[in-house]
Amino acid sequence: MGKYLRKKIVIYLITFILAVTINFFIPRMMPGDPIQSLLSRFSGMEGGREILEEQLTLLFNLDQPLWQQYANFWKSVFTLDFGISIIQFPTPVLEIIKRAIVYDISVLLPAIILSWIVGNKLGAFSGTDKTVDNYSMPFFYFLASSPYFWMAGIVAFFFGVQIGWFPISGAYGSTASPGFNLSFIMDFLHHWFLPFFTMFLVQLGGWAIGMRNMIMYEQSSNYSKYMETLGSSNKLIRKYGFRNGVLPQVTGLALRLGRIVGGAITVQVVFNYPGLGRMLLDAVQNQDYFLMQGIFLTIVTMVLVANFIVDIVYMFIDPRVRLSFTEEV
Amino acid sequence: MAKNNDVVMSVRNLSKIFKSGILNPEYTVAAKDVSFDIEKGKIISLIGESGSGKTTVGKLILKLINVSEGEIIYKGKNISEITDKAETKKYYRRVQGIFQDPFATFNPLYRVDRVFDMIFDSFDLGFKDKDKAIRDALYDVNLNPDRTLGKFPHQLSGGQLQRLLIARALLMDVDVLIADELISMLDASTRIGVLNLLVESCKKHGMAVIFITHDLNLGYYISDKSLIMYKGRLVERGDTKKIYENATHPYTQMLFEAVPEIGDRWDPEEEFLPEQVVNDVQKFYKENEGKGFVEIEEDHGVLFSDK
Amino acid sequence: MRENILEVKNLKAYYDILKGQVKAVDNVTFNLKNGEILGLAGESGCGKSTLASSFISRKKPLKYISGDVDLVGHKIMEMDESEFKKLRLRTISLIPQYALDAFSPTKKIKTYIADLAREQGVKTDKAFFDKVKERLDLVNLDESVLNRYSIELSGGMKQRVIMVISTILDPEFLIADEITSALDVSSQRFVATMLANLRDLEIIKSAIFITHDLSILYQIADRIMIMYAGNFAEIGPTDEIVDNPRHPYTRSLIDSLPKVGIQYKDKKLAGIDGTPPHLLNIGEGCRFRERCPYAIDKCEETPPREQVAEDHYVSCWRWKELGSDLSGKK
Amino acid sequence: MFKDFWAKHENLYYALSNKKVIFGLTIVVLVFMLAAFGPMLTPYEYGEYAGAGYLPPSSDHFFGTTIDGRDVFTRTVYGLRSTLLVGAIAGTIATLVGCIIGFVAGYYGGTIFDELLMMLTNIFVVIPQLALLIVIAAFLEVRGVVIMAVIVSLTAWPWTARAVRSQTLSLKNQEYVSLSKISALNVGRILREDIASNMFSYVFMVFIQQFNSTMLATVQLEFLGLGPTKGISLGLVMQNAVNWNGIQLGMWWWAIIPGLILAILITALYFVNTGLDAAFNPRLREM
Amino acid sequence: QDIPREETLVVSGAMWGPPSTWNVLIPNPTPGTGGLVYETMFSYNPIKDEYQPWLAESGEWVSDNEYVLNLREGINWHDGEEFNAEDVVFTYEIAKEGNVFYSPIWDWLESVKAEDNYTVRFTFSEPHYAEWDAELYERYIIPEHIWSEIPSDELITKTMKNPVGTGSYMAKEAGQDRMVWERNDDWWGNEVFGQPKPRYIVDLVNQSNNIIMGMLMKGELDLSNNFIPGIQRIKDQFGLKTWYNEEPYMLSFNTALMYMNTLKEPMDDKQFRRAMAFMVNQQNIVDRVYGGLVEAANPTGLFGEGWEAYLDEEVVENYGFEYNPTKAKALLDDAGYVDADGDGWRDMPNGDPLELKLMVPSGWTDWMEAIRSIASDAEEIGLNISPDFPDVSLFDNRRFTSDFDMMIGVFQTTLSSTPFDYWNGVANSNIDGEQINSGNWGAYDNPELFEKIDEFNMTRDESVKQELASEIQETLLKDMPSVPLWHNGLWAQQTTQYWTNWPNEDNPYGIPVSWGNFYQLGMIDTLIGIEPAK
Ligand SMILES: Nc1ncnc2c1ncn2[C@@H]1O[C@H](COP(=O)(O)OP(=O)(O)OP(=O)(O)O)[C@@H](O)[C@H]1O
Ligand SMILES: Nc1ncnc2c1ncn2[C@@H]1O[C@H](COP(=O)(O)OP(=O)(O)OP(=O)(O)O)[C@@H](O)[C@H]1O
Ligand SMILES: [Mg+2]
Ligand SMILES: [Mg+2]
Repeated sequence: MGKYLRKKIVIYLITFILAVTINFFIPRMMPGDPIQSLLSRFSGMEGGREILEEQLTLLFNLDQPLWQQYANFWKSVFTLDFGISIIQFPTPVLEIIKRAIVYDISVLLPAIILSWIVGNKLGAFSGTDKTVDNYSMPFFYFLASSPYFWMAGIVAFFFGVQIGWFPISGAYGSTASPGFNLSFIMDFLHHWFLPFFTMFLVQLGGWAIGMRNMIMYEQSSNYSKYMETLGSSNKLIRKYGFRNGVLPQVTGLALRLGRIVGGAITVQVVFNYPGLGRMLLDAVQNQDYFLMQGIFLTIVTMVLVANFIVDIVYMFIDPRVRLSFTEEV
Repeated sequence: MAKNNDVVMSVRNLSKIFKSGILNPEYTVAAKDVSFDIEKGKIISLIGESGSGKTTVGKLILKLINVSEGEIIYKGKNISEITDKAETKKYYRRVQGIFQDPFATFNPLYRVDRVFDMIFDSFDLGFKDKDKAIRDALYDVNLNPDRTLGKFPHQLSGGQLQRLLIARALLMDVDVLIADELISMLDASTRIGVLNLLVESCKKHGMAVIFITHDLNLGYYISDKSLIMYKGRLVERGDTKKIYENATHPYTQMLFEAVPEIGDRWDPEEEFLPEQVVNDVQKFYKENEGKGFVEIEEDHGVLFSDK
Repeated sequence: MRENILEVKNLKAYYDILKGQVKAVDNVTFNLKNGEILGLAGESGCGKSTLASSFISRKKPLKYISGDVDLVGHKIMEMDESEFKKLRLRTISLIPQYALDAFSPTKKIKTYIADLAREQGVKTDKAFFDKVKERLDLVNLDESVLNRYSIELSGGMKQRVIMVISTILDPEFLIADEITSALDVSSQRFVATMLANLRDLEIIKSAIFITHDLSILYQIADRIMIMYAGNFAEIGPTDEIVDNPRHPYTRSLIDSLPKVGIQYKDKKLAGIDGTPPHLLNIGEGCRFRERCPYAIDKCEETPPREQVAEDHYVSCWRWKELGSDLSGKK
Repeated sequence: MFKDFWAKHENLYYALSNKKVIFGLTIVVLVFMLAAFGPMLTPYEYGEYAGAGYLPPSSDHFFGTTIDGRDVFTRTVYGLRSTLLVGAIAGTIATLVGCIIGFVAGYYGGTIFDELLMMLTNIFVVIPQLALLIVIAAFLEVRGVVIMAVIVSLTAWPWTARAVRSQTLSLKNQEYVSLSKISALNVGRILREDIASNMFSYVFMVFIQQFNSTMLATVQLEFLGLGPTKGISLGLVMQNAVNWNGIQLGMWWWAIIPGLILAILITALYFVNTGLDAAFNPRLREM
Repeated sequence: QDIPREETLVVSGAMWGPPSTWNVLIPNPTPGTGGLVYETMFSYNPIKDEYQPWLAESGEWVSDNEYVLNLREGINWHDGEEFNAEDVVFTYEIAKEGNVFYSPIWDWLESVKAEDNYTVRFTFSEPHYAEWDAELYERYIIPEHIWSEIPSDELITKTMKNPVGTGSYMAKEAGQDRMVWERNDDWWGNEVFGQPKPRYIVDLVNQSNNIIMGMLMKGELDLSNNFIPGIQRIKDQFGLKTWYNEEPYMLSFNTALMYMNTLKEPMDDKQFRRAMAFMVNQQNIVDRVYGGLVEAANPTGLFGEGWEAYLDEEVVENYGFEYNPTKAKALLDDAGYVDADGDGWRDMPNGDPLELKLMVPSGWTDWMEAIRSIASDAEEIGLNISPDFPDVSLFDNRRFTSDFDMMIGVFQTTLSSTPFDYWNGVANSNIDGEQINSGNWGAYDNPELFEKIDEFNMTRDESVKQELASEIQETLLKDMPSVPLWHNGLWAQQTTQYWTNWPNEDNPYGIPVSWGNFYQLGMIDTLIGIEPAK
């Protein structure tokens, strides 16, 4: 058990180090001189240029040897000092991230968890009933085959424009003011629904397919056969199959988190939902390196933390991992 | 230990430890301090329960895994030192194996002829006519070449495949043949045929065979010498008859008690618990502390204590 | 009390596969007496497990073709699944060939047992678990295994736990399919003796013990049935079969078994030439004829099942002629 | 001879007699034909103004026209070509890299080498793919089809590596590998004949999956404006449709069809894969 | 608590990211900060080409180099402090140290003095009249009592949340995707101009025009200042309002120009450059790419009342251009750009192959379409020009370092009161450094012209100005350093569920555009002029 955790932690640490390193090289590997091009955004603003230049040199320490720069960069990572955003000058990157991350979490977390739960249930159902399977599988495949943004477009058009049940833009109504009151929460949920629903739908397909395969496998396993032989009901056998089939799905969850977060970016773009994904794209389009670095690092950290949590959960629900961890991560 | 000129291979204090993981390695002692000689033309059965390290010893001899400690001397040379291609080839020219599962020993994508093609590709076997040589060898193992050659593995039965492998070993005319659970996949009705064949050809060619099995009866039936393994240790070694008549190690004794035999019913009154052997062995070791491996009579050694 | 727990008449069960029919159980007739352990032997692939599963579940591709099976008065081939379900574990139970793999890896043994019993309408109260513990004790297992997961158990332990589970409701009829094959000799002996004990203690009424190892059957079976390539070959009291086999196959089989104390050097055993036929789309006739030293033209026709002596039946055209020839060789 | 062929390629036989495979393959072939021959069916260039804007599908414009009068069919088929191309290249690279790494790690299973490779793989598995791709894509001055494919495959291979590794591990311990070893076959031949060829069907399935996921990843990047800077692609067609209000203006033919084709293609490939899985995996093989 | 929708104006199109700073000393604070909170001395109505005194009551040149400003009395800052001349002086003094973006004014400004509480005297070392004209409605006056507290090195890094100004609105709330303004009911202008109608203004961050379109269709937005392709198709169906009822629907905002890099062959040849002007089918771009939402550019690039006052039709008549492939061909033939090797493409006069790239940033879809159209126009006359879509950063890099053949740009060509701004952009003399960031991307070098443009800046004599203007236009048309292509629109589309009486062609009392600097260019007037729909 300890070994399992240790191995995981090492992986996460190295991943994190790698991510930070990638981050370090982001502006340093840019074609042309990114710093000059940043500065040129402030043309006509002499003072701004100077101050910005100061900021940049501080962060990049371009006069120092590379390893020194790298060390300094690490320092800034630990002090969470990602510098100042260019597009939202002069807001510190950290501040921007703090503001945006709420929206990512509020959409991603429910979408991931619910799609996982519902997808697994549906998949299990489909895997144990051939007729249902024949009709539902193509549908799940289709969901899983849809690019997030395409699904977002369709969902927006259909539910937002044609039927008009949901607003298609933003995080809350234009006249709502944030606060802990029922009307705001309702309004927030109203806006939250379509981005959530899109992510939910696409992921649902994947989980359902996975679970369906898993449960079919479990149902053909010997213990299922044995239980049947001893007269257990299909319900119990399915329950057992589900319990075991869901384990690989938990690992799958951990492994796919990274992709889901990526999918969130395009969905946020389509629904104009103000999360990190949206910000990242803005940062990329506007060459805002500091913001880019900060967001990339945040996303990586989020994924790592989430993975770690899933791993720990996994350890608790699978006696095999808890007891004998020999191979594989 | 027999010291005579007929020794073709010597296994000396052989140990194998498996290690898994680099961050926090786990060690499995698969074989520990195993020594025995292989004499020309003799059949040695290597008997033990599952996981006792039998296959490991076989694989070590076949150089499929590396030795952790100890040595295997073949023709005066430690086989661990055989590293370059040509020498390895030379070694395999004389030392061969047949594996447990005949179906798994054939690559399903190729015709069964491949096992012959491979040895003819690799070695100079000294035959003028390859095809004839193969056909002769097949006749020797009671196979009709026309009904076996050119087939895919799944078109033949386990017995047939096993015979093909024996034919392969015969063609090569090896010194030492490792036969790992050769008959475990075969049925009662076919296995004895294969066994007989193996013994005959081994006698005829002067080939030494290590016959790995967990079936006491079969081991006894075919071998001149026996090695009993228990948890990676060689606990009893020697002439098969002597071991049978004078089983000393508690594990060996237990084996003889537990083996089912027609014409000899188990005593229903006797309480038989498999867990007991662990304690028995421990007790045995404790009682005989410090003795180690002792030759209790000529050509019959027993492990009295594991330290 | 009825004499026969199980009566099987002319049972045919085939596998329907893409390429045709695998006639894995073809025309098998026998009965199982109350209180008896019937050994079922035959080589791998001869249809032993198929015969067993035809009593238990006929799932695709296995297909019931014809024949009667009477299990304590139930015509089980005609029963529908929901009715049959009620018999399971109480009347008929199985220790499967795959016993070591019959656990759900994520359930504690305790939960597993409780879930399975509850499905049969049993209250899993303290009394129930007391019984479970008693049974565990019987197979020399500590009650702590209840709180363990299957991966924490050794092969022999698993085998024993499954034995306990399968017999927990005292089934009248138990099928033990190759329960010893995967075990070390020591565990083999224990498990086999245990089965006999269960019967002696009347926890189970009678059992079919399937194996390919005649020598184990010799230890515990009251009667032995030999199958060959899906066909019934011979059935009879254990000693009869061993000492006085009437089917050429039985004979050869027994002859080819080595015994401790017999070495190649001293006495060469005779094997049986050839291999068993493929059961796919196999035709009429005695299926052993290709390998049988006594085969005659008549053997192209399927031989009838004939009585040799009390409780001893054989399926061979030439059993009468060969009778003495075959026996007493030993 | 013919029978022999099927006997040897039993898997293929099962594969081709599987309904799912047939169904999926038919669609896949149709989509590929659309990409291959579609451009011949259209008199237009993909960048050309082919007629009035806002035209719904008709015999002149099979998939209608865009807001500014370009032929959606033409754009779709050309886009499909390039998307398929990226998918094929990226899928191939990802499969190849994954296979090689998985293969090597599996073959040297248990060694430090293996551990290191697996660590690398695990690292790539947890890194959020799209975020990394966005960052990388943003760096490149020019993005052509090949470069797109390379960067997409950069994050796609680890899955394959993992799977291939465990496959190799189990194959490597097959007894026929040992037999080849003691037959003194050289490593190359063992790898080729005993391991690689037995992995073929598996790798083929992996490739299909990679093809799918790299296409999806590419289309997402294209949608974000980080696609190839030249030419046309499905992602670009859809990005245009969304950016130019295709959805709001009710021009479903513009916004929906290209995505639909892609989704259908990928769905069909899933079908093929599930069918193949059933065919290759005796346990799932349906009689 | 929710704010009442009927009293709220919901706009979009100004903000491209979450509101992050309200510091007017940097050029791009949250839109509305300037105009709604901070106010200018004058406002300017570009439609009427009229100045309106705002914080100032009046202002005039009292001599060639002195401008005296009389401020309104009785104006208070939001915090109750009195607004007076010192604040104006402070606003300029703060720039003296050269650390804010309008610091360069001190190159020609000598001093700013408060004569009394409500009078300010500006003394110029070198009066730039044209620039000053713009300065009057561009400079936001900041309160001395607040800003003087801020250390000079923090002047532009402070976000100045909750800005204190004199204006009609105050910051209420900044969200991740919006900025909410609340009306200042004590605004001094209520009596002078009338009270703005919306109690709240919600400015939404929104970059996806497709979403905007959806929101407009559903009436969720009152005013969108986004470019929304296809809006004309659904305008009537959904009752949307635009400035014009017919094409081009929108007022013009700036001029998109095709710049040619004069440092490279053959763009250094004005004959070639002129040929380029005749080659482009602007109407095609207007119709196809923009669906008629924009207008083809005037050959001089000038538009709007303020600039057109100096437009010389005669010059246009003589030297202007229009789409004419024949003419273009002739020009090229004359200059020797003919197909020498017979591959179907024209070559350089010396026989070298002629291949050019025309670049716009990747992702700017309308522009991308536009240059594809241009490329095919070029193909028609046998010229090999291929479209090139580098990413924005690369585009910028190349633009600043003159590393391109041709490109499209709009820098400094936006609607203003004086055409000097336009000319100063397209023909800025600042082309010698390593980087050019003045707008003269093609590094067009014509000192004579530069001088004329400067003169135009520094004269108050209308007839001289007119004369200079004609000469400048003539030179630009003859030399064609850049080809005016089309005028991008002042994108504005309005719904009427909540607010009506939007200004339009027939009732041009204001401009309905919420972009950063448009509040004092007619947006405040719009806020005052619209009516709740009830
Ligand atoms: N590659 C390996 N890595 C780690 N442990 C191994 C490896 N191969 C074998 N072992 C361990 O070594 C021990 C001996 O294994 P071995 O295969 O030699 O037993 P065996 O006597 O041949 O058993 P069987 O009768 O089941 O074939 C076992 O505990 C096994 O788990
Ligand atoms: N699912 C199946 N589909 C097709 N044929 C099958 C199937 N299961 C078993 N068979 C075939 O039916 C025959 C009888 O199989 P069965 O499992 O009953 O043999 P067995 O006597 O139990 O053998 P073993 O001793 O190996 O368990 C064999 O020839 C086997 O190949
Ligand atoms: Mg072994
Ligand atoms: Mg069986």
